[in-house]
Amino acid sequence: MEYSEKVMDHFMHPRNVGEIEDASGVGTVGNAKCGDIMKVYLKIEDGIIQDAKFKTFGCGAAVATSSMATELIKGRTIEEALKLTNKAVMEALDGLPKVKVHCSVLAEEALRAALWDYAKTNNIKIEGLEPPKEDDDLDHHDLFDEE
Amino acid sequence: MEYSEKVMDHFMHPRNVGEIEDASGVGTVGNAKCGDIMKVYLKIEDGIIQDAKFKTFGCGAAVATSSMATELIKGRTIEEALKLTNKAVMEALDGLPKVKVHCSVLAEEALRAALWDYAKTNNIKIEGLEPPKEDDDLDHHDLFDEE
Amino acid sequence: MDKKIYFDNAATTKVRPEVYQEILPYLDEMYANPSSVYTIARDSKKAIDKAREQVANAINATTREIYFTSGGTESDNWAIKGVADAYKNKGKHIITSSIEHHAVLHTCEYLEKQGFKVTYLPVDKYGLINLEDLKSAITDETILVSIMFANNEIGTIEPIKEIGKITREKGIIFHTDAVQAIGHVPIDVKDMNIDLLSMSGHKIYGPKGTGALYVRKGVRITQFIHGGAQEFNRRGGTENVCGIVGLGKAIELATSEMEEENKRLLELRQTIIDGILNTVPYTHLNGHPEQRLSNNVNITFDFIEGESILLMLDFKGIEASSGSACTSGSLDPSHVLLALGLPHEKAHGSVRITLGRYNTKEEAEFLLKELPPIIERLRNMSPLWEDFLKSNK
Amino acid sequence: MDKKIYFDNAATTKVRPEVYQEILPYLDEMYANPSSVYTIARDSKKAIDKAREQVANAINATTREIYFTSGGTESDNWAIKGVADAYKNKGKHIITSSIEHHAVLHTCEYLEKQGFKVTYLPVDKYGLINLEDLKSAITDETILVSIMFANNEIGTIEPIKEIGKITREKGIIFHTDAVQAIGHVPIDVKDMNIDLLSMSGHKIYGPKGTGALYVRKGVRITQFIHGGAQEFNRRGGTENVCGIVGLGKAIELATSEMEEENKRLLELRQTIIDGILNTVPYTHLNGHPEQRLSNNVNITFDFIEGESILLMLDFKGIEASSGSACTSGSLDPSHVLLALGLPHEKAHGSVRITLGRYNTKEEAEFLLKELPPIIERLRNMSPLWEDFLKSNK
Ligand SMILES: Cc1ncc(COP(=O)(O)O)c(C=O)c1O
Ligand SMILES: Cc1ncc(COP(=O)(O)O)c(C=O)c1O
Repeated sequence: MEYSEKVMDHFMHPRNVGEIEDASGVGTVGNAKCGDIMKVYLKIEDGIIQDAKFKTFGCGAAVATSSMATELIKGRTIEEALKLTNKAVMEALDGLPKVKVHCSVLAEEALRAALWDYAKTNNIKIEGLEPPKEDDDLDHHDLFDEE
Repeated sequence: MEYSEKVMDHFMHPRNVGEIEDASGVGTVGNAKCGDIMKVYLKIEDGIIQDAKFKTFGCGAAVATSSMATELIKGRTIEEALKLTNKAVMEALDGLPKVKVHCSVLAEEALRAALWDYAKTNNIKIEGLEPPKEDDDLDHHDLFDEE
Repeated sequence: MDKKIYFDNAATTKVRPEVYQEILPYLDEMYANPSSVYTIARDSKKAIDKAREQVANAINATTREIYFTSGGTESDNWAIKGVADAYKNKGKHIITSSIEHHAVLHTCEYLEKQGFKVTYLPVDKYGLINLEDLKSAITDETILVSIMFANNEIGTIEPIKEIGKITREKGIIFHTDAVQAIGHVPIDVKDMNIDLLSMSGHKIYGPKGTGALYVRKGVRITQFIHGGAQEFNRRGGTENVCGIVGLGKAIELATSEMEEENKRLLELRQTIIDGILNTVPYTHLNGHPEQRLSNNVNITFDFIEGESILLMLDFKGIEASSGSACTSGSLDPSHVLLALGLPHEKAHGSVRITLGRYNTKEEAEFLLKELPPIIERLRNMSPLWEDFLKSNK
Repeated sequence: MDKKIYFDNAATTKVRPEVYQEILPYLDEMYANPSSVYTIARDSKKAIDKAREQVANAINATTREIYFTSGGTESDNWAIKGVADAYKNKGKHIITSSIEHHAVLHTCEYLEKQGFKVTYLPVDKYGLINLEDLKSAITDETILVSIMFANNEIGTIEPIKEIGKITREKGIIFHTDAVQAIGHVPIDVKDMNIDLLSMSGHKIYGPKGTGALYVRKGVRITQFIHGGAQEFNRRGGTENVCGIVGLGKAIELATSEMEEENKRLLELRQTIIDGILNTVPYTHLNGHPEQRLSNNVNITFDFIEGESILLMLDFKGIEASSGSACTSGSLDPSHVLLALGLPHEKAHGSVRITLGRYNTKEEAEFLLKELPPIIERLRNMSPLWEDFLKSNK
């Protein structure tokens, strides 16, 4: 396992760990079978993400991507947040080992799940936002097993 | 390959190398396919082996067993010479590696072939002496290949 | 502590100085090919003969029954594939357990694709197979039983002698993967009725890439690596002389020092197990409490994930391993922990600490001091812990 | 000369100091298992990555195409059995040559027992296969051609690029055993259309028990040693880190110094060949006069047997090998020499002298001085020589 310094920094000193009591939206993705569960809390006001927090059960990369993803969307508009891809999270972390790419996907999905929750609660429609998948288990399996 | 000191001594300083011009009996055994050919010359007078010489194409053990076998029968009666077994030759050499046991068999056979030649030439019958096998090729093959 | 603390001795060990010293000449001046005829080649050959004797003595076998290989994995592959091929006309059924090392499991899965039938015996919550299960799994078609001597993750020691009794009575070949047991448990292949036994060098302070397979005289086995006449015509390839010498020395030392070293390790092991279970809540010992390797600690920390624990331990200079499969490419946690009945999240949250001859009491105490705050910190980050606390309110 | 003169570099070589130095840390402090997660394991992993790059560069492959093994023999076994299994639905015919190393020949013989059909191409008196023979041996059933790059006994270099052209055109997999060629002949797997290539460490001043297999991306191959996820999930077993590091360094040095070293060896080789043929009557060079390895001398001495020559050379401190099979258990002489058409007694009377980086001109001269009296002495002991002299009278 070889993590970049950035990943190790965000793992050892994760930003935005915690809960938001009166969150505008909360999203949980992943499952214990995969070994990664991410929960993202968002505080949204006037279409702007005022605050973001997370809790993560998972490996070093899972914690680091949660930390980086929440960091990247704080202060952004919903539209900007929607544009955040797992690739952008990875790049901001100076890359991830191949077997850990799925963690960045999970971070992206956790964010979208929280936004979906916000939209549902407030009965609004966010352009381009899909409902979170029920169980994305199969998506992430055997990414590594070539041929 | 691990030869005893005795074997190495008889290989590096073989006794009785050569021919006997007016030999009473000459025997050749082995073949090039096996990698060993032994030729034994005997000088027999009054039923006693007065002299023995050999020529050998073969490995270290082949030379050493030829040397030892000729040495052991010089001065002996025909009956005594007939009792010389390959085991006795091996023991006199402090043993042979397993894959070389066939060389001592060959030495015994060369001796008997020479005695047979002597008996035939002189039209006498030597009790307990069998005619030499025509081609003992198959006898010695794959001694090592267990199972 | 400035120094690293190595608590992963089941993964591999440091070559010990006695072995290192014995090896060096064979990496240097004593380089002759043991198959050659000239004088210096005899030294290489003698060195191999000596190592074969050391290995044979360690398990009460004869030298003619010991074959050197490139490691525990090759030994397992050869044993299982070799026996399967040699006896396939008698039957095509193999019995193994669900907690074997991948060297055994993946080999069995491969044989399934080749038309063999494999029964994977379940284990109880301690990781023990049930002898009645074994007996009733045996059919007329069964040719081989392969059950590991001791498990590499949870340290559970299987009832090898009892298995040997059953298989010998039924006339079935018995192979055991003893890679983790060698040097920790007394092994007597005759007394235990073991037909084949796999060993590895690098778990007992020998070099990596060395192993041996014991094959009882009389057991047929198809060759696995075809080539030259090395290893009694049974395993081709120029001998890894230096590795073989190291394996021989390592196994000799490991068995001769076993009793004393086990005492020391047992104490250390118990200090760590009790220390963790008593100070950190929601922790559980995996594997059998007594019938376990003297060097194995395996503990589940509820609500958190193993790799995270390892990384934080690593930051403190402590090196261990986990049942979380984050590194292996697959996302499934350890098949061993799952076989014990652990749910996925508990399997993901397990940490293995395996002790060795260089570990000290001070190191154990350092671990016990550093671990609790790490666990707390990770739990505070965990949504599962949050859920648990809320549901308990 | 007091010192031993080692003229058996095709059998094995001494680990060179640069390799030895590079290896040592991995036998000592850098012992971590490369699969582990903690910091120190990264050093082991990086060391393997570096070695993989060194090997890949040596033959113009990519790192993803290089798999480490326990030696040339395992590489040959894996290549041939692995391809045979992966493509058996396409066909069950394999083509090889009659002068391959036993690692290839015995593997093919094993596959014949498993229902494959194998064609063993003959060679001409120099040991070269005939390309027309190859073409006409190919059928719709042919899945694999395995022809060695250079022969270990007679040094003949086969027309690899031409073979690669034929097999690629026909869509047949091409494996070559390059154990003796590496470091002596430039190898470019892309340019030569090679699909699989076997290497070994201990023939190029690297450690014994190390090898590699190149498998071109896109070629299917069934796993041979099942187990952990090492080697891109293709070859289980804890990595022989020290061996792998040594192989990488050895192959890098061998290829970078090849041109210069070949010049030196060629001169030495020619001195010896000419020296023997010109001073000892009834001698013949075996193998191709030009298309041969720069380090190989193989000569038949009529009327006498090889082991005897070796023993007498050994007595003078000169170490060489022979085509006589006295040591191998079988009594048949070298299958390679027989395949050239040599009668048994000539095959038994051949001596192989293989040069290496530590051999000097002085050593060659010493050999040329010591050899003729040995030959004369043995001939005087030989009944074949006696017969020859008598028949010529
Ligand atoms: C129980 C068990 N079997 C087999 C192996 C494989 O041994 P090696 O790494 O020598 O191939 C290991 C260790 O990796 C093991 O713990
Ligand atoms: C041509 C050839 N192939 C294969 C091998 C086997 O290699 P190893 O000794 O590394 O198993 C050798 C040497 O023994 C060889 O010369």
